[in-house]
Amino acid sequence: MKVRLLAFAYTAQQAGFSECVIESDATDTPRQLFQRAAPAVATEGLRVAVDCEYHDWDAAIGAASEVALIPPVSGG
Amino acid sequence: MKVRLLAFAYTAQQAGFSECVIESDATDTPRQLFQRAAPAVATEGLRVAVDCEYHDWDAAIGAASEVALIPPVSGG
Amino acid sequence: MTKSIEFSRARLVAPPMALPTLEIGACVEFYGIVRELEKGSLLKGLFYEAYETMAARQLERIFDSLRAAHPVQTVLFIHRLGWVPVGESSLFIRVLACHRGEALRFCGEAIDRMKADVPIWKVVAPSAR
Amino acid sequence: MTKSIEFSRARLVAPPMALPTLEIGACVEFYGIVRELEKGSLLKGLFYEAYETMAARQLERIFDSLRAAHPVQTVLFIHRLGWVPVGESSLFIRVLACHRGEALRFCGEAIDRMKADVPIWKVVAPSAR
Repeated sequence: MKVRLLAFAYTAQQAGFSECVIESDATDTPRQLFQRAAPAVATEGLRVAVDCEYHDWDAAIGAASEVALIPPVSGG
Repeated sequence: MKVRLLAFAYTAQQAGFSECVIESDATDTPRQLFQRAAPAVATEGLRVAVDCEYHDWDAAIGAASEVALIPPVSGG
Repeated sequence: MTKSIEFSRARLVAPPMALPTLEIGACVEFYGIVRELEKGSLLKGLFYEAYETMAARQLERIFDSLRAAHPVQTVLFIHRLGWVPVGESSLFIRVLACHRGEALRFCGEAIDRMKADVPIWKVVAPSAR
Repeated sequence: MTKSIEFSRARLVAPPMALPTLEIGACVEFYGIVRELEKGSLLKGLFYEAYETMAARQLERIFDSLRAAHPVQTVLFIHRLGWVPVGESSLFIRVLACHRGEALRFCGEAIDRMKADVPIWKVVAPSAR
Protein backbone atom coordinates (compact mmCIF):
# COMPACT_ATOMS: atom_id res chain seq x y z
CA MET A 1 0.00 0.00 0.00
CA LYS A 2 1.23 3.46 -0.87
CA VAL A 3 0.73 6.64 1.09
CA ARG A 4 1.47 10.22 0.12
CA LEU A 5 3.36 12.27 2.71
CA LEU A 6 3.00 16.05 2.68
CA ALA A 7 5.07 18.66 4.50
CA PHE A 8 3.96 22.28 4.74
CA ALA A 9 5.65 25.60 5.47
CA TYR A 10 9.00 25.24 7.25
CA THR A 11 8.59 21.48 7.73
CA ALA A 12 9.15 21.04 3.99
CA GLN A 13 12.72 22.28 4.41
CA GLN A 14 13.29 19.97 7.37
CA ALA A 15 11.79 17.00 5.56
CA GLY A 16 13.58 17.70 2.32
CA PHE A 17 10.32 17.34 0.42
CA SER A 18 6.92 18.94 0.30
CA GLU A 19 5.40 15.79 -1.11
CA CYS A 20 6.56 12.20 -1.49
CA VAL A 21 5.02 8.75 -1.83
CA ILE A 22 6.21 5.82 0.26
CA GLU A 23 5.24 2.23 0.93
CA SER A 24 3.19 1.74 4.08
CA ASP A 25 1.02 -0.67 6.06
CA ALA A 26 -2.40 -0.01 7.55
CA THR A 27 -0.82 -0.49 10.98
CA ASP A 28 1.78 2.24 10.44
CA THR A 29 1.39 5.35 12.54
CA PRO A 30 2.17 8.87 11.29
CA ARG A 31 5.14 8.97 13.65
CA GLN A 32 6.61 5.80 12.14
CA LEU A 33 6.06 7.03 8.59
CA PHE A 34 7.81 10.35 9.14
CA GLN A 35 10.59 8.72 11.16
CA ARG A 36 11.25 6.55 8.13
CA ALA A 37 10.83 9.13 5.38
CA ALA A 38 11.96 12.31 7.10
CA PRO A 39 13.96 11.59 10.26
CA ALA A 40 15.24 15.19 10.34
CA VAL A 41 11.77 16.55 11.11
CA ALA A 42 11.34 17.60 14.75
CA THR A 43 7.75 16.55 15.33
CA GLU A 44 7.42 18.27 18.68
CA GLY A 45 4.81 21.01 18.40
CA LEU A 46 3.61 19.72 15.05
CA ARG A 47 0.22 18.19 14.38
CA VAL A 48 -0.40 15.55 11.80
CA ALA A 49 -3.38 15.06 9.50
CA VAL A 50 -4.52 11.80 7.96
CA ASP A 51 -6.74 12.18 4.90
CA CYS A 52 -7.39 15.83 5.81
CA GLU A 53 -8.33 15.21 9.44
CA TYR A 54 -6.19 15.86 12.48
CA HIS A 55 -4.91 12.52 13.75
CA ASP A 56 -3.01 11.09 16.68
CA TRP A 57 0.70 10.75 15.98
CA ASP A 58 0.60 7.21 17.36
CA ALA A 59 -2.66 5.88 15.91
CA ALA A 60 -2.55 3.63 12.87
CA ILE A 61 -3.33 5.27 9.55
CA GLY A 62 -5.51 2.40 8.30
CA ALA A 63 -6.45 2.75 4.63
CA ALA A 64 -5.53 6.42 4.43
CA SER A 65 -3.85 7.70 1.30
CA GLU A 66 -2.44 11.02 2.55
CA VAL A 67 -0.57 11.96 5.73
CA ALA A 68 0.49 15.56 6.28
CA LEU A 69 2.76 17.41 8.68
CA ILE A 70 0.90 20.43 10.06
CA PRO A 71 3.15 22.98 11.70
CA PRO A 72 1.46 25.71 13.77
CA VAL A 73 -0.98 27.38 11.42
CA SER A 74 -0.94 31.14 10.76
CA GLY A 75 -3.60 31.97 8.21
CA GLY A 76 -5.46 35.23 8.08
CA MET B 1 -35.23 85.32 23.76
CA LYS B 2 -36.30 82.93 21.03
CA VAL B 3 -35.89 79.16 20.96
CA ARG B 4 -36.45 76.70 18.15
CA LEU B 5 -38.49 73.63 19.01
CA LEU B 6 -38.03 70.46 16.96
CA ALA B 7 -40.18 67.35 16.88
CA PHE B 8 -39.02 64.16 15.19
CA ALA B 9 -40.68 61.03 13.84
CA TYR B 10 -44.17 60.42 15.25
CA THR B 11 -43.91 63.30 17.71
CA ALA B 12 -44.15 65.75 14.79
CA GLN B 13 -47.71 64.55 14.16
CA GLN B 14 -48.59 64.89 17.86
CA ALA B 15 -47.03 68.34 18.09
CA GLY B 16 -48.51 69.57 14.85
CA PHE B 17 -45.09 70.81 13.72
CA SER B 18 -41.67 69.43 13.05
CA GLU B 19 -40.11 72.82 13.73
CA CYS B 20 -41.33 76.06 15.30
CA VAL B 21 -39.86 79.10 17.01
CA ILE B 22 -41.30 80.45 20.26
CA GLU B 23 -40.50 83.08 22.86
CA SER B 24 -38.72 81.72 25.92
CA ASP B 25 -36.79 82.59 29.07
CA ALA B 26 -33.50 81.14 30.25
CA THR B 27 -35.36 79.73 33.24
CA ASP B 28 -37.85 77.78 31.09
CA THR B 29 -37.56 74.02 31.17
CA PRO B 30 -38.14 71.79 28.14
CA ARG B 31 -41.28 70.48 29.80
CA GLN B 32 -42.69 74.00 30.14
CA LEU B 33 -41.82 74.90 26.56
CA PHE B 34 -43.54 71.87 25.06
CA GLN B 35 -46.52 72.21 27.39
CA ARG B 36 -46.97 75.68 26.00
CA ALA B 37 -46.24 75.01 22.33
CA ALA B 38 -47.44 71.44 21.94
CA PRO B 39 -49.74 70.38 24.79
CA ALA B 40 -50.90 67.34 22.78
CA VAL B 41 -47.49 65.68 22.99
CA ALA B 42 -47.35 62.80 25.47
CA THR B 43 -43.84 63.28 26.82
CA GLU B 44 -43.77 60.00 28.71
CA GLY B 45 -41.04 57.79 27.22
CA LEU B 46 -39.61 60.66 25.23
CA ARG B 47 -36.21 62.22 25.78
CA VAL B 48 -35.43 65.83 25.14
CA ALA B 49 -32.29 67.42 23.73
CA VAL B 50 -31.09 70.95 24.32
CA ASP B 51 -28.61 72.24 21.75
CA CYS B 52 -27.95 68.70 20.57
CA GLU B 53 -27.35 67.20 24.02
CA TYR B 54 -29.74 65.05 26.03
CA HIS B 55 -31.19 67.18 28.80
CA ASP B 56 -33.37 66.85 31.86
CA TRP B 57 -37.02 67.60 31.14
CA ASP B 58 -37.14 69.81 34.23
CA ALA B 59 -33.80 71.62 34.02
CA ALA B 60 -33.71 75.19 32.71
CA ILE B 61 -32.60 75.62 29.12
CA GLY B 62 -30.39 78.63 29.82
CA ALA B 63 -29.12 80.33 26.66
CA ALA B 64 -29.94 77.37 24.41
CA SER B 65 -31.30 78.03 20.95
CA GLU B 66 -32.73 74.60 20.07
CA VAL B 67 -34.85 72.14 22.03
CA ALA B 68 -35.86 68.84 20.45
CA LEU B 69 -38.28 66.04 21.24
CA ILE B 70 -36.46 62.73 20.90
CA PRO B 71 -38.80 59.75 20.68
CA PRO B 72 -37.21 56.30 21.05
CA VAL B 73 -34.53 56.09 18.38
CA SER B 74 -34.42 53.32 15.79
CA GLY B 75 -31.53 53.90 13.43
CA GLY B 76 -29.57 51.20 11.68
CA MET C 1 -8.36 58.30 14.81
CA THR C 2 -10.00 59.60 11.66
CA LYS C 3 -13.79 59.84 11.87
CA SER C 4 -16.09 60.42 8.97
CA ILE C 5 -19.83 60.73 9.59
CA GLU C 6 -22.22 61.22 6.75
CA PHE C 7 -25.94 61.19 6.02
CA SER C 8 -26.95 60.51 2.50
CA ARG C 9 -30.15 60.38 0.53
CA ALA C 10 -28.52 58.39 -2.25
CA ARG C 11 -28.04 54.65 -2.49
CA LEU C 12 -25.14 53.67 -0.24
CA VAL C 13 -21.89 52.80 -1.95
CA ALA C 14 -18.80 51.79 0.02
CA PRO C 15 -16.12 54.38 -0.71
CA PRO C 16 -12.78 53.01 -1.98
CA MET C 17 -10.68 51.68 0.89
CA ALA C 18 -7.76 53.91 1.76
CA LEU C 19 -5.27 52.76 4.39
CA PRO C 20 -4.06 55.56 6.66
CA THR C 21 -0.89 53.60 7.54
CA LEU C 22 0.72 50.28 6.67
CA GLU C 23 -0.01 49.15 10.23
CA ILE C 24 -3.65 48.46 9.38
CA GLY C 25 -4.25 44.71 9.58
CA ALA C 26 -8.04 44.55 9.72
CA CYS C 27 -10.94 46.16 7.95
CA VAL C 28 -14.46 45.44 9.16
CA GLU C 29 -17.41 46.61 7.12
CA PHE C 30 -21.00 46.46 8.22
CA TYR C 31 -24.06 46.95 6.07
CA GLY C 32 -27.45 47.27 7.71
CA ILE C 33 -30.04 46.15 5.17
CA VAL C 34 -33.78 46.86 5.17
CA ARG C 35 -35.67 43.60 5.68
CA GLU C 36 -39.00 42.69 4.18
CA LEU C 37 -40.46 41.66 7.52
CA GLU C 38 -40.28 44.19 10.33
CA LYS C 39 -42.21 43.34 13.51
CA GLY C 40 -44.55 41.05 11.63
CA SER C 41 -45.56 43.33 8.79
CA LEU C 42 -44.48 42.98 5.18
CA LEU C 43 -42.72 46.10 3.96
CA LYS C 44 -41.65 47.54 0.64
CA GLY C 45 -39.12 49.71 2.43
CA LEU C 46 -38.62 52.10 5.31
CA PHE C 47 -38.35 55.82 5.64
CA TYR C 48 -35.44 57.11 7.74
CA GLU C 49 -35.25 60.46 9.45
CA ALA C 50 -32.46 61.95 11.59
CA TYR C 51 -31.69 64.93 13.72
CA GLU C 52 -28.50 65.26 11.75
CA THR C 53 -26.55 67.80 13.77
CA MET C 54 -27.22 66.01 17.04
CA ALA C 55 -26.71 62.56 15.53
CA ALA C 56 -23.31 63.55 14.17
CA ARG C 57 -22.27 64.98 17.49
CA GLN C 58 -23.44 61.91 19.44
CA LEU C 59 -21.71 59.58 17.00
CA GLU C 60 -18.44 61.48 17.35
CA ARG C 61 -18.65 61.15 21.08
CA ILE C 62 -19.50 57.45 20.90
CA PHE C 63 -16.58 56.80 18.56
CA ASP C 64 -14.21 58.76 20.79
CA SER C 65 -15.30 56.89 23.87
CA LEU C 66 -15.11 53.44 22.23
CA ARG C 67 -11.64 54.20 20.99
CA ALA C 68 -10.23 54.02 24.53
CA ALA C 69 -11.26 50.37 24.88
CA HIS C 70 -10.83 49.41 21.22
CA PRO C 71 -8.10 51.43 19.55
CA VAL C 72 -8.92 51.79 15.88
CA GLN C 73 -7.41 54.10 13.28
CA THR C 74 -10.38 54.99 11.10
CA VAL C 75 -14.14 54.89 11.33
CA LEU C 76 -16.37 55.77 8.45
CA PHE C 77 -20.11 55.96 9.06
CA ILE C 78 -22.81 56.57 6.47
CA HIS C 79 -26.52 56.42 7.26
CA ARG C 80 -29.01 56.71 4.49
CA LEU C 81 -32.04 58.95 5.03
CA GLY C 82 -35.36 59.13 3.25
CA TRP C 83 -36.92 56.13 1.57
CA VAL C 84 -34.85 52.93 1.55
CA PRO C 85 -36.36 49.98 -0.33
CA VAL C 86 -36.23 46.45 1.09
CA GLY C 87 -32.93 44.78 0.21
CA GLU C 88 -30.97 48.03 0.12
CA SER C 89 -28.57 49.27 2.78
CA SER C 90 -29.58 51.88 5.32
CA LEU C 91 -26.25 51.87 7.14
CA PHE C 92 -22.60 51.39 6.25
CA ILE C 93 -19.76 51.37 8.76
CA ARG C 94 -16.11 50.72 7.99
CA VAL C 95 -13.55 50.33 10.76
CA LEU C 96 -9.81 50.05 10.17
CA ALA C 97 -7.52 48.87 12.94
CA CYS C 98 -4.22 47.12 13.46
CA HIS C 99 -5.97 43.99 14.74
CA ARG C 100 -9.28 42.31 14.08
CA GLY C 101 -10.45 42.15 17.71
CA GLU C 102 -10.52 45.92 18.09
CA ALA C 103 -12.15 46.46 14.73
CA LEU C 104 -14.92 43.89 15.32
CA ARG C 105 -15.68 45.03 18.85
CA PHE C 106 -15.60 48.70 17.92
CA CYS C 107 -18.02 48.06 15.09
CA GLY C 108 -20.43 45.98 17.17
CA GLU C 109 -20.47 48.38 20.10
CA ALA C 110 -20.78 51.42 17.86
CA ILE C 111 -23.95 49.95 16.36
CA ASP C 112 -25.33 49.03 19.79
CA ARG C 113 -24.77 52.55 21.04
CA MET C 114 -26.13 54.14 17.90
CA LYS C 115 -29.31 52.10 18.34
CA ALA C 116 -29.61 53.24 21.94
CA ASP C 117 -28.81 56.93 21.74
CA VAL C 118 -28.37 58.42 18.29
CA PRO C 119 -31.38 60.37 17.03
CA ILE C 120 -32.17 58.46 13.85
CA TRP C 121 -35.60 56.97 13.24
CA LYS C 122 -37.35 54.49 11.04
CA VAL C 123 -40.71 56.01 10.27
CA VAL C 124 -43.69 54.44 8.55
CA ALA C 125 -45.06 57.75 7.27
CA PRO C 126 -42.54 60.57 6.95
CA SER C 127 -43.28 63.87 8.64
CA ALA C 128 -43.35 67.00 6.51
CA ARG C 129 -39.87 68.23 7.37
CA MET D 1 -26.69 28.14 4.97
CA THR D 2 -24.74 28.73 1.77
CA LYS D 3 -20.98 28.31 2.15
CA SER D 4 -18.43 29.36 -0.39
CA ILE D 5 -14.75 28.66 0.29
CA GLU D 6 -12.11 29.73 -2.15
CA PHE D 7 -8.35 30.06 -2.41
CA SER D 8 -7.07 32.54 -4.89
CA ARG D 9 -3.69 33.63 -6.20
CA ALA D 10 -5.13 36.85 -7.56
CA ARG D 11 -5.69 40.13 -5.76
CA LEU D 12 -8.80 39.81 -3.60
CA VAL D 13 -11.91 41.53 -4.83
CA ALA D 14 -15.18 41.38 -2.91
CA PRO D 15 -17.73 39.67 -5.16
CA PRO D 16 -20.98 41.61 -5.74
CA MET D 17 -23.34 41.21 -2.82
CA ALA D 18 -26.28 38.94 -3.56
CA LEU D 19 -29.01 38.55 -0.95
CA PRO D 20 -30.33 34.98 -0.68
CA THR D 21 -33.61 36.22 0.85
CA LEU D 22 -35.23 39.52 1.79
CA GLU D 23 -34.84 38.52 5.43
CA ILE D 24 -31.16 39.48 5.42
CA GLY D 25 -30.67 42.48 7.68
CA ALA D 26 -26.92 42.44 8.20
CA CYS D 27 -23.84 41.98 6.10
CA VAL D 28 -20.46 41.84 7.81
CA GLU D 29 -17.32 41.89 5.72
CA PHE D 30 -13.84 41.33 7.04
CA TYR D 31 -10.58 42.03 5.24
CA GLY D 32 -7.34 40.78 6.72
CA ILE D 33 -4.57 43.03 5.43
CA VAL D 34 -0.82 42.33 5.37
CA ARG D 35 0.93 44.73 7.74
CA GLU D 36 4.34 46.23 7.26
CA LEU D 37 5.49 45.26 10.74
CA GLU D 38 5.14 41.60 11.67
CA LYS D 39 6.76 40.52 14.94
CA GLY D 40 9.18 43.41 14.83
CA SER D 41 10.49 43.03 11.31
CA LEU D 42 9.73 45.30 8.41
CA LEU D 43 8.17 43.40 5.52
CA LYS D 44 7.42 44.03 1.88
CA GLY D 45 4.80 41.30 1.98
CA LEU D 46 4.10 37.75 3.04
CA PHE D 47 3.92 34.46 1.26
CA TYR D 48 0.87 32.31 2.06
CA GLU D 49 0.62 28.58 1.65
CA ALA D 50 -2.30 26.24 2.37
CA TYR D 51 -3.19 22.60 2.46
CA GLU D 52 -6.18 23.48 0.37
CA THR D 53 -8.25 20.29 0.49
CA MET D 54 -7.90 20.01 4.25
CA ALA D 55 -8.35 23.73 4.85
CA ALA D 56 -11.61 23.74 2.87
CA ARG D 57 -12.88 20.74 4.79
CA GLN D 58 -11.96 22.23 8.18
CA LEU D 59 -13.54 25.55 7.27
CA GLU D 60 -16.77 23.85 6.23
CA ARG D 61 -16.90 22.08 9.55
CA ILE D 62 -16.13 25.26 11.49
CA PHE D 63 -18.85 27.16 9.64
CA ASP D 64 -21.36 24.36 10.22
CA SER D 65 -20.59 24.22 13.90
CA LEU D 66 -20.72 28.00 14.39
CA ARG D 67 -24.05 28.11 12.66
CA ALA D 68 -25.75 26.39 15.58
CA ALA D 69 -24.85 29.23 17.95
CA HIS D 70 -24.99 32.03 15.39
CA PRO D 71 -27.52 31.33 12.66
CA VAL D 72 -26.38 32.99 9.47
CA GLN D 73 -27.59 32.52 5.90
CA THR D 74 -24.44 32.89 3.85
CA VAL D 75 -20.73 32.74 4.44
CA LEU D 76 -18.23 33.52 1.73
CA PHE D 77 -14.55 32.94 2.47
CA ILE D 78 -11.62 33.77 0.21
CA HIS D 79 -8.00 33.38 1.27
CA ARG D 80 -5.28 34.59 -0.99
CA LEU D 81 -2.24 32.34 -1.50
CA GLY D 82 1.23 33.06 -2.79
CA TRP D 83 2.84 36.46 -2.43
CA VAL D 84 0.69 39.20 -0.87
CA PRO D 85 2.30 42.66 -0.69
CA VAL D 86 1.95 44.84 2.39
CA GLY D 87 -1.31 46.80 2.29
CA GLU D 88 -3.16 44.17 0.28
CA SER D 89 -5.75 41.75 1.62
CA SER D 90 -4.89 38.15 2.39
CA LEU D 91 -8.37 37.25 3.62
CA PHE D 92 -11.94 38.23 2.83
CA ILE D 93 -14.98 36.95 4.68
CA ARG D 94 -18.58 38.00 4.10
CA VAL D 95 -21.37 36.89 6.39
CA LEU D 96 -25.05 37.54 5.73
CA ALA D 97 -27.60 37.08 8.50
CA CYS D 98 -30.97 38.35 9.60
CA HIS D 99 -29.42 40.22 12.51
CA ARG D 100 -26.10 41.90 13.16
CA GLY D 101 -25.26 40.05 16.38
CA GLU D 102 -25.13 36.68 14.66
CA ALA D 103 -23.20 38.01 11.70
CA LEU D 104 -20.57 39.77 13.82
CA ARG D 105 -20.08 36.87 16.22
CA PHE D 106 -19.98 34.31 13.44
CA CYS D 107 -17.35 36.33 11.63
CA GLY D 108 -15.19 36.86 14.71
CA GLU D 109 -15.33 33.27 15.84
CA ALA D 110 -14.76 31.92 12.34
CA ILE D 111 -11.50 33.90 12.16
CA ASP D 112 -10.45 32.77 15.65
CA ARG D 113 -11.02 29.15 14.72
CA MET D 114 -9.35 29.50 11.37
CA LYS D 115 -6.28 30.88 13.11
CA ALA D 116 -6.26 27.96 15.51
CA ASP D 117 -6.94 24.99 13.26
CA VAL D 118 -7.06 25.65 9.54
CA PRO D 119 -3.89 24.62 7.68
CA ILE D 120 -2.87 27.93 6.14
CA TRP D 121 0.55 29.43 6.74
CA LYS D 122 2.41 32.67 6.40
CA VAL D 123 5.87 31.73 5.23
CA VAL D 124 8.94 33.91 4.92
CA ALA D 125 10.52 31.80 2.17
CA PRO D 126 8.10 29.70 0.16
CA SER D 127 8.77 25.99 -0.17
CA ALA D 128 9.09 24.52 -3.66
CA ARG D 129 5.56 23.15 -3.93
